[in-house]
Amino acid sequence: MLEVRNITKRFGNLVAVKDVSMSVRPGELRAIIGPNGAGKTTFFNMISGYFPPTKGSILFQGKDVTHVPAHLRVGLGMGRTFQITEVFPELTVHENVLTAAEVAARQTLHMLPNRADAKLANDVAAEMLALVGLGAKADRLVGELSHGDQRTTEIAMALAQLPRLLLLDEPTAGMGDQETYEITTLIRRLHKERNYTIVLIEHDMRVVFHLADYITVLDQGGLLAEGRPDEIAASEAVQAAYLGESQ
Amino acid sequence: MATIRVSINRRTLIKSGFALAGSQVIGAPFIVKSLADEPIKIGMVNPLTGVLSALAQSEVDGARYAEAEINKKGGILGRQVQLLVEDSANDVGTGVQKTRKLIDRDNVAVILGDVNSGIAYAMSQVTNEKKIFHIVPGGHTDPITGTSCKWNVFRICNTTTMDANAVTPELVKKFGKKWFFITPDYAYGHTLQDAFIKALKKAGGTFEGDMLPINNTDFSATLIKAKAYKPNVLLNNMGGLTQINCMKQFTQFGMQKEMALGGALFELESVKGCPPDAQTGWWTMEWWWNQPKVPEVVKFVSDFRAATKKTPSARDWFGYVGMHTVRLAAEKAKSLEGPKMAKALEDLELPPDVALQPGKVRYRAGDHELMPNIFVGEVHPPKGEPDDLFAVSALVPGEEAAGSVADTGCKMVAPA
Amino acid sequence: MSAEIGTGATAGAIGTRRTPAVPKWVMLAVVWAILIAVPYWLPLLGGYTALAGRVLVFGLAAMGLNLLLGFTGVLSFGHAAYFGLGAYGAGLTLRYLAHSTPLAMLLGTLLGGLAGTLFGLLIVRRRGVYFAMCTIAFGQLWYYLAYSWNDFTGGFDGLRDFHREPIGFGPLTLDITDGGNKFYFFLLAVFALAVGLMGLLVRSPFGHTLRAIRENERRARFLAIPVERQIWLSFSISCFFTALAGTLYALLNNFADPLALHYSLSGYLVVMCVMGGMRTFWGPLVGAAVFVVLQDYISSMTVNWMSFVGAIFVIVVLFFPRGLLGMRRTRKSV
Amino acid sequence: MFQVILFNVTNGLIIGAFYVLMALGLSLILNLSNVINFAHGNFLALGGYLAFTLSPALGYWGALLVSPFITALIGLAVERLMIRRVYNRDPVYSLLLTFGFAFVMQDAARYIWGPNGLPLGLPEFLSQPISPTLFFITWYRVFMVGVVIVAVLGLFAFLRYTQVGIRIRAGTLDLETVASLGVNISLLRTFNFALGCLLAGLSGVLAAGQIGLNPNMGDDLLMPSFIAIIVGGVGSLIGTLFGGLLIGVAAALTTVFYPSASEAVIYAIMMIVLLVRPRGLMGEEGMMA
Repeated sequence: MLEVRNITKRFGNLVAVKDVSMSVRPGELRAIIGPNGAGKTTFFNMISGYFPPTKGSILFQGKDVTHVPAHLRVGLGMGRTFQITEVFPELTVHENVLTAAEVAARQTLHMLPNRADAKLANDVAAEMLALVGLGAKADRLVGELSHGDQRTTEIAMALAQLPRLLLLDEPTAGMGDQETYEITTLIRRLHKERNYTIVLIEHDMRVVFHLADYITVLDQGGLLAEGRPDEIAASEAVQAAYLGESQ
Repeated sequence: MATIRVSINRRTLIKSGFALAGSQVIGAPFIVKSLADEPIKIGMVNPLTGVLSALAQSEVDGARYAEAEINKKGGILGRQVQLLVEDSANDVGTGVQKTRKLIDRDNVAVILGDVNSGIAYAMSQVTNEKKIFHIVPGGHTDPITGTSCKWNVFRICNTTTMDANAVTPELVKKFGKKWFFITPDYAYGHTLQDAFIKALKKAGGTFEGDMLPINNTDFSATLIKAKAYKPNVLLNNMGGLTQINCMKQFTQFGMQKEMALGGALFELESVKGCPPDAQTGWWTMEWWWNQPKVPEVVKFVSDFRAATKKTPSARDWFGYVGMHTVRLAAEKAKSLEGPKMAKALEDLELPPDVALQPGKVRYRAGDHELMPNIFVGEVHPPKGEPDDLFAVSALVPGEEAAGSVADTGCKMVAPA
Repeated sequence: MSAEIGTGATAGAIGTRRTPAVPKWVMLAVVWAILIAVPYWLPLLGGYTALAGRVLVFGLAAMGLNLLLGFTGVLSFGHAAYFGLGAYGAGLTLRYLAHSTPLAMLLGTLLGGLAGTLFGLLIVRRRGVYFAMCTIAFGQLWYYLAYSWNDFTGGFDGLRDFHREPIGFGPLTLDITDGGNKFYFFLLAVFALAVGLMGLLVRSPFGHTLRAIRENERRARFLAIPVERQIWLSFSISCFFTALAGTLYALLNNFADPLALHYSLSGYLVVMCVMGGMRTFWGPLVGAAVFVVLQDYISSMTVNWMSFVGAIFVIVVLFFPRGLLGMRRTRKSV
Repeated sequence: MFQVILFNVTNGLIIGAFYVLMALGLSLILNLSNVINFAHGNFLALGGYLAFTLSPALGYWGALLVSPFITALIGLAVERLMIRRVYNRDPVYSLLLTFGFAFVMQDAARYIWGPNGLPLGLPEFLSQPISPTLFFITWYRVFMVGVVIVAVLGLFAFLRYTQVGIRIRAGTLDLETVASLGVNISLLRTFNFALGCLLAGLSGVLAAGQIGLNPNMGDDLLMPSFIAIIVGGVGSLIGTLFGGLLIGVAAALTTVFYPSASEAVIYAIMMIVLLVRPRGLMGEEGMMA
């Protein structure tokens, strides 16, 4: 599904990511972890196409997307959410998701409302809202919702673009326990019931070990370890890296 | 500032402007009075803000003065007169809108205005459509009483052609036939320069010139050209503040040592805005206050000064004549209907206490242009009193300067 | 037709979760009824129909601008250029080409709209005040062009010697030349048609993408919305509507003058949007009505009307940033 | 002809120098506060009028020195009372605010000093041409250019060598970082606004000596300043400097061949610059986006 081959990213003299590879199979839920400054976000941004790697290549469904910019990757089937909540605050939840669905349905140039169009996008939006459990709040302004609901809206927006791969950037960032629990349950459901392929960055280890099939650990820009949750939990190198951070 | 004092005090019965708005809004439809009690409303639209505001304000002052004078003497047709002044802001759209407002809402009998010929012309389209008697006190371009003349439109100030024709012989005789023009690039400037060129060619002269943007502030580039051309006379056709700047730079560059300076109009308001060394050149005045040999003028000037604390300029006179013209036309026609007033005014001669100058002054029937004397002379720094800035050397009769009606291109069409 | 279309427009535009106390179709019926009945009630209040015509024209121009300003979140401070080009386009057509009002409106709208479309290409990457600055300066280019090109445009004095022509043939002719109620209804019909189109536009998927850009440009980009293209189209469409309003302005005055291109008019249009509520569909019309009527009254009261108009700007910005219609909505950070 | 062109180039530089002074003030405010100050032309007029009012008491030289500072003080008050409130809002508000305030200032000038043009008296020797051949260069123009040069050098030195100046420059590039270093951004912006008004006031006194005073005098100078900034490149004060000189010369040269287009030509230059080099002649990539 997603194949990252030996990518490196330099910012001037600083090497943020060096020579990291990763392979994600369809239906897999992959978590990327690592101490602060490990290069997770840079790595993630290259996958989503925010900027291209200095060296190496990225393949998505067998196609080289290394230099495809982010907004075109969406069209290829990569949906993403952001570390900082990115929604359209003065639109309703429904309008947020609907807009995403319309863009995915390539209706951005449709300048007159059209029943067929509207039905197509509306159905997708309604489905996704129901899926994430925001159906009851569909007509509220997103800006008025709780942080957790805003993050959930974001996921619904990503889903409305009908992605094959879902990239989640710290989905539980800034959340309380209850919200974290809810969003974790949602991601698990998307993964198990809907069979989405998901790649996420996450700080909260409870979430990571609860969700992930497979974990990639980065440290100081390089690949430190890769394996199933139990393998990672047992890895001394990983423990050392995290301990180093806490000193 | 005089502006506010006059316009508010006269119009408002209530102190607050907003309260007035309220009273007009609510009062207008419900209070029904007998017609005789209702004042005759005369609407004036003039650019009270913007670059022409000084000239516009003088016209308002003159009209206000006449309004008081007329009311003291019993009004028009036994009814009091009320002058409503609206600001056109030197914008055509606003001018047209205000004209419609005065006609549709305030039911004015007559419209006066505008200093800006472009706005005056646009207003005349409205007044003509509504068959309202319209006097243009101070918009100079020829077409208003020439190719675009209308049965309901009369004009007090001279055409640009008249002014040019009046001063040209004097300039040619005194200084020579090689001229350089500095002309603003809009209708007033164009018609003025064309008129000069026509008159100059008749005298066998040669010329060159620059058309400059109307709000031009720096004249050095053009003055460089002018100096290279070495003309006998440099004609400053600019208007208002722009003319003042041009005069200043002209004298700063010491050009007056090499050539004479002159032009058609250098109005009292503008002369006063110049420093003393720029108060110079040969010009026309369309009316001049210092006419010691005409008793009516002496009386008018002293009364006017007593009432307004200023010396009347040609613009004050325009406004003054405008109001009295309404009175004369209405009383002769015994009516306030546009067509009848227009008919009555044709070839009507102004009485001496309105004409305020020697000789006969009448509205010519063929083109509806007033035919006053044109005062040609030299502008100089104040002598004796601050407003003594102009020495009259010749009085050119308007009819002589205007040429025949056929020359103006006016084909008057009677009201349908 | 318009009432029907407008309903959705309001719903889509405001996007509020509140159910209004009055059903939307009732509101719209009231709005249109008020507009249609203007010639009957306005004189009773001491107004005059020409004033209402002016409100409609500026209202349409401001609503056109608001597609960009309020619905896309892009600040143009130079829309007078397209308004004025519309006016000149119509005037020039009537004067030099053909005595046909519809043709004049068509060509005027095209002139303004296409100028905006081309210029839009140059500046879609600019944002905020820089975008605004480019639009102002570009607008002034046209102002000076109209002002300098005496022979063609009439220069400072404006373009004259044209007037609106009756529309239609034979028995179906609508004579709008006298400027009375018939002309007002003609203006209203054009206004209704244009506003209907705008209503459809803001409800369309395209309209949704514009609001997404306004709300969060970065996010919109990551949704794969082609932000630059959408802003360009929005700018262009907005210019077409404003140019259409400009053609009506020329017909209203039988005149076109350079001040219709001047940036101060752009400022008036922006303040109309903000005063009425730029996040609402009808706000600009309300703003135009308030602004035109206030300016009309104040400038009759005092020559110091500029101070009052300026003070209105300042007061709106400091105290009513959401505008008259926007105040009904939740107060949040602006 | 050659001489005429040469004269006009010189002349254009003189006019351009004047645009520069005005545009630099505008540019300072734009760069640091992200506000287009529409009232800048009115601050210019204010400076001129203050000089007119003060010169009977202080003489020309006293007025020349004092009125820019009074203008700056008034600017400071305006910034504290009004403009400061809109910094963190959508730019539409700051534009409307200064636009509306420009109306109020213009009207106030008309109310206080009257609608007629007023002359500002100059010391006698300044009004003379420097020589009969260079008659179009009066001593006043030389003096004006001198003052502009001193002011511009002073400004650049100030921005380079003083702590406040360095902070202003840093704030232009990255306001957040400057704020995080503990600099009081609000005060910095106020000071910067006042500095811009100081330059406007100085331009006003100089302009008053050249073209006289009237309530609308700032309007005609505002747009060329905008163009100078766009042409020179937003964010670059040096660019503004060259932009101003460039359009001054272009306008003067146009006057030789087609005078009535002398205003339109500077807009044409702007269009060309936007087409060919959108960031302006010396603008940095990204500044305008």
